[in-house]
Amino acid sequence: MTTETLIWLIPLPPLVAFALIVLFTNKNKALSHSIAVGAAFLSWLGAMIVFFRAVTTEHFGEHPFHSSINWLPTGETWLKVGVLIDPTSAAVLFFVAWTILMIFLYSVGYHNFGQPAGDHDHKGLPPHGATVTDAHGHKHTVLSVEPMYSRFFAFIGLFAFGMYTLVVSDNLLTLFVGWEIMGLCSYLLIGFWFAKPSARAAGIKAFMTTRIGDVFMLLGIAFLYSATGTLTFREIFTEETLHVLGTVPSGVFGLSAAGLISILLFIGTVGKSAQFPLHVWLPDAMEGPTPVSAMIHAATMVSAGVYAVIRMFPLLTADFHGHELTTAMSVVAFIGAFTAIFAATIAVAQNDIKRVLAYSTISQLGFMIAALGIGAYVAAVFHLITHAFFKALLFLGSGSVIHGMEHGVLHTGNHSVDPQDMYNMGGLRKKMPITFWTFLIGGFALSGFPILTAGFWSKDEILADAFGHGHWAVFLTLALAAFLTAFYTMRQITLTFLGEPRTKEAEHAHETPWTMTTPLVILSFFAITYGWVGIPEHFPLLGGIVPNWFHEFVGGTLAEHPEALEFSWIPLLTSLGVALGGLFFGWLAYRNVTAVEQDKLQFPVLKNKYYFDEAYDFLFIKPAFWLSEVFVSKWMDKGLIDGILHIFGPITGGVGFAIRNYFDVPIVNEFLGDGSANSVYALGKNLRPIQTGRIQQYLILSMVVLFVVGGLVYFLLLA
Amino acid sequence: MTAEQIIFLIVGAVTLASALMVVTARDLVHAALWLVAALFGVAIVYTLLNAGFLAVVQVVVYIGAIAILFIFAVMLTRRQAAKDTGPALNQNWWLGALLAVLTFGGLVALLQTWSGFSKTASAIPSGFDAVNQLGSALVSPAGYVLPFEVASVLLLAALVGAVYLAFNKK
Amino acid sequence: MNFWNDPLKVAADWLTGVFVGWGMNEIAAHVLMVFLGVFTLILILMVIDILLVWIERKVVARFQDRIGPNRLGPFGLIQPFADIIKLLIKEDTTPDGADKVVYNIAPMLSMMSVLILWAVFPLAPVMTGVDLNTGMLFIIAAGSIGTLSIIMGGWSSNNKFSVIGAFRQVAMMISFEVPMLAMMLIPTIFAGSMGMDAIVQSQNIWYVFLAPLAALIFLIAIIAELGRAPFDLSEGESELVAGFNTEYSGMKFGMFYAGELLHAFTFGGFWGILFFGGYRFFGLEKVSFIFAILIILIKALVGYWIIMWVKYTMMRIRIDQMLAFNWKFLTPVSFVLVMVVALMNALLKGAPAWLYVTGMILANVVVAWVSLEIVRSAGRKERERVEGVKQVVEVAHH
Amino acid sequence: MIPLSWYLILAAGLFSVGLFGVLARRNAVAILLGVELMLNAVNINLVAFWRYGDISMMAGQVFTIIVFAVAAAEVAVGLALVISVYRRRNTVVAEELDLLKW
Repeated sequence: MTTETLIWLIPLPPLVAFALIVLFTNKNKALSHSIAVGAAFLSWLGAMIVFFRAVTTEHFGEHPFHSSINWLPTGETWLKVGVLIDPTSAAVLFFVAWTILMIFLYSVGYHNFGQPAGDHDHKGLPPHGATVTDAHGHKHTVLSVEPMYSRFFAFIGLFAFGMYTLVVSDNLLTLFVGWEIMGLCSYLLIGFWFAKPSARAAGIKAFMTTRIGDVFMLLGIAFLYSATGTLTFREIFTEETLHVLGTVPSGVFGLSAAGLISILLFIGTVGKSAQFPLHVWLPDAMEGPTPVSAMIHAATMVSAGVYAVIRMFPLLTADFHGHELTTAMSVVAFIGAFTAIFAATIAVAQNDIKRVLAYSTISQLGFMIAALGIGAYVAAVFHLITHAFFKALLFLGSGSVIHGMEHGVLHTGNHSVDPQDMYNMGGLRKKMPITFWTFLIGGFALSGFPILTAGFWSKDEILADAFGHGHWAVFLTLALAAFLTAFYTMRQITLTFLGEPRTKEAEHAHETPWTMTTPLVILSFFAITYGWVGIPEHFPLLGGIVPNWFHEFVGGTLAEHPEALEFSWIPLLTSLGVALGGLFFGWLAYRNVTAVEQDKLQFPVLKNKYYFDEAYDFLFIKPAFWLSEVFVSKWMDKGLIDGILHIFGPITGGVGFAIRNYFDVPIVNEFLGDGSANSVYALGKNLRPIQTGRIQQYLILSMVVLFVVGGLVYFLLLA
Repeated sequence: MTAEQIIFLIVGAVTLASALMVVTARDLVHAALWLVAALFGVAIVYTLLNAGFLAVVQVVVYIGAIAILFIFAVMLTRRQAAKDTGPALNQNWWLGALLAVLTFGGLVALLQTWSGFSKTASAIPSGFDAVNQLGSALVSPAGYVLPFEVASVLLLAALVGAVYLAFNKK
Repeated sequence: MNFWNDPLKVAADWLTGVFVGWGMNEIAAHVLMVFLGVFTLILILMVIDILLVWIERKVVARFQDRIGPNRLGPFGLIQPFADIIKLLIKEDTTPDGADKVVYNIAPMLSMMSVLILWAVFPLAPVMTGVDLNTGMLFIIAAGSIGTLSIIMGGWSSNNKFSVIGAFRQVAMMISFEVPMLAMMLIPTIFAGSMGMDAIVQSQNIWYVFLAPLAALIFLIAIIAELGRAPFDLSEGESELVAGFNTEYSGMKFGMFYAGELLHAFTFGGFWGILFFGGYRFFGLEKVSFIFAILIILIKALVGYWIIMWVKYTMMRIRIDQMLAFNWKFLTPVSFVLVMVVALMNALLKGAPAWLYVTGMILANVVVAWVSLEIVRSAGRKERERVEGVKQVVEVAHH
Repeated sequence: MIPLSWYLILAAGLFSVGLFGVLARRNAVAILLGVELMLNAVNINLVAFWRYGDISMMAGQVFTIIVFAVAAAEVAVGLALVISVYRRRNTVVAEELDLLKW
């Protein structure tokens, strides 16, 4: 099978799995998850094959795998759809495939496959646990299987389809399609436990917020199409097109067309990747099951946002020569950097283990966006991938932790204890060793622990880029953000795993099944090693031991190959300092904190995320309600329109009366109606005897008529 | 007068005669049996027309299935199992007869005026396999596969309908 | 002297020459020849038929641990002739209210429907009455004439038992014609022709090795066509005195009887032709047509023996069971089998022989196994249901 | 050699006889018998035209086959109707089945 065909096929298995599960195997849990995981595996296989074929191709950047077909006739031109795997998308495909497969596998365990059905579980609520009686007649409360198990796999299947479509698509249109499919799926999955009001709200919130972004993105796409007449990347990113786009003024804020388009598209990304100011949905998205969090926040959706910007990078950097940033780029850079620092500060004060990760995700995405904003293409991609790995790892790890805690909760039966609150944990390293070590690796990677972890290399590269091109503001902000990252990561690890159990539940937590731990291990492997493919040449000691393969490979995507940065100590020291310092202080500050009260950083402003939700509620939602309920409904509808309509009533009545008396009754009824009826009646009365009800007589009659008419026709007309 | 013509005349006479018996015989079972005879005649006519396959199919379908079906139906719809009562024809049978004669006359008269009325058959080219041709014509997309399929669907529908109709609802 | 490779033609030409020599015109001579041929064939068949009576009685006797006819002549060989004489001199009764004409035609038709089969019966490489290219359908057509004869006989003899017997028989024959025809399609698929001779010639591998299931189903179908046990409910002595031929006596009955025997023999022969290579036996048929004829006759006898074996081993089944078995099991299976075989044939066209054979056999086995599984599971369900009912009843009792 | 006209006339005769049966018989089954005769007449025509026209165009035979199918269907349904009518009205005489009159 040619590589192109293979690429076409990659997204399909999850879709098929979705259809199969929804249509047929909904009843059968085992079959459903086998289908889903199998499909994920198939896609993974295809992705791997494609990836390695890509890696082994010479000058892959110049001629990537590309195939496209005509799809929609638009006048005399065609709207093409197709698949394109260039180095970047190949790299992205790699991690997407891995994370998705891992998450699918993990979900099996997370939803307690093989456990008994819950006593009072019902659809739309998380399982409450089941009571089983063992051989000795003791009653135990154990985790119970998810009631909507199959449905979950169907959804993530669709989700995976969306992501693969987005990655392999060679044009903005199919990219957008995948994008929207994921939007839908995130809605479905965040609101997966739809009987929980909070989950419902979160789902709607996520959907709406991202939708805002998507509208702008669609505008951008439309603008791009009207400007260039195509949506295929490789046709847009030709020298002259870019040049034209870059120079033509759009007439908005003195932006160039390219600038405007890329900003519009970027707003879509802001929504999808939860950048400031549209970041609010992501923390609430934690209402969904943890694999979903991993799915949305690591592997797919948020990455999709960044991936879109990466795809549009040439457009973003149109007429960008070396130093001073274009308006678009500076906007992007600013948003990214600001989000990074801002989310990091919030993360410091969160106690929900998953929310911390959520905010850290936001801030890490900020890193990538900022990197793109300053034109550090390779660094951004690099961080995107490493982050995907270790963030997926962290989420799955946290899920594992929560799972363990739930086990404890069920054991003690004290349901008031929130199994996600870090202050209810502590000392879990003994209970759940695998989870602990993998989580530790993930955490260190996140906080950029030097040399070993992947996070260090990617983050360091971003910082180095920011420094090397002299974007001081960005550099400093990111450095501070990195420090905070390390800090809250260590805080999280300390609170969760180190020290002594703070609750009985924590004491009774224990390790999760292999389906959940295996992905952790595999992902942690990548969380460490994936950094080593991107070590800069000029790095002291290590530089050049392994060639900077990643830079070569991904850099090949761009038209002009980005030159490797010359090495400088300052960013290196900075990243070392912030990482180690953050980790150290985090440990120092929280090593013997035993209750929320002793946490010094619980500033209300941080705990309440700078009151963003409240602000949005006041600014947008309340007015919207007022508009719909009071203004439109009460004043316009009931008052104005109904008022007018009520005038018509009497008039119509009068007209109707007149018509009835002077036209209907005398003319229509008596003359037309009764008259015709009477005549028809008389006619029928006289014709009645002919209808004897005897089929043969009818036949004879018709034959006679036939002969008469036929004879007449024959003799009069023909002869 | 070739042998072929003699055979044809005999067969045609027999066919028509038994057809007449079909429509006149008082006892319906006899009528059905006469129908069998008539259909045999038609089958032989097919063979005279070098359509052996059709002849055999004629025997299989009509005599093997349809005639038997008729006999069944006759036996199942007898007032008393003995014989059919009442006249075989209805009271305006003469009209029917008149119409039939008219039809025959009309048809022949019309055919007379047609140029190709009394043309003779061209010899069959050697190596011409009618069955083969027929088969490929029936199932080739260029041929008649669609009508063929439709006919099969029709058969199925008829099957279901017949079962439903004759099903004795308690 | 090519008498040894095409005897019939030689003989025919010679005789025609003689006739023409007597001043008979060409066509007439030819027609006469044809009549003579048919006449001789029928004569031979009749003799065989008489022997079949003896064989049948002997074999039954062995099955039932008796000796069978052993008084007249060596091994009672004269017995059948005695039977015939008896039949001939018996009073030839015709019941009141019987429909004379039909009543008398029926036995002839029944005999004819068997004899006509031998028109397409390939005796040896060049000895076939007429090698129709629609031989298969011809068999079915002849069978339908047999059906006709039976219903005529049953109806005309004005006797409830006869009518019921005829109804049963006809219902059964019509039903079992379906799988029979389907199974005939399978050799047709293999040979690519409906002609008997072509089918025999194309059997370098006996088709029973390609489609054992088809052979089996065909055997069942022909037994039903013959209305022999276990499908002899049309003349179930215990229910209907003798089924459709209750009222017949004398030679008319003899005709039905002989017709049935010959029918069984003939169908045994066709079984051999369709699935066991007809007159072919390791090239022996090429040596001389005599061997060919012997081979096919032996195969026919073996088939006939198997049919008898079944008849005297099985008990009779009820009509509803019979119909259900046909319509709910045999017909679907045979249709599926036809599709599968056609598919495999298309797939394996041009594959090496061993692959072809194994593929075909596998297909057959799979079809057989799956259908049996389905039936078995259905049976299990039914049993469980019945058990359940039983238990309920018991509970009710206690 | 038989001219086409013979077949056509035979077909016409058969058709007329069938028509007579349809028009004149009292018993519904007998009417169906008449219909069968008419169908056969049509078939004769079809085959005859095939034989006497361009022999390599199988339309005639194909239509004949399809007529067979239609005839079988027609008989099956028709007889089923007759039987169910017989069940309800205990008669199959066409003249007595005149519920549909004024």
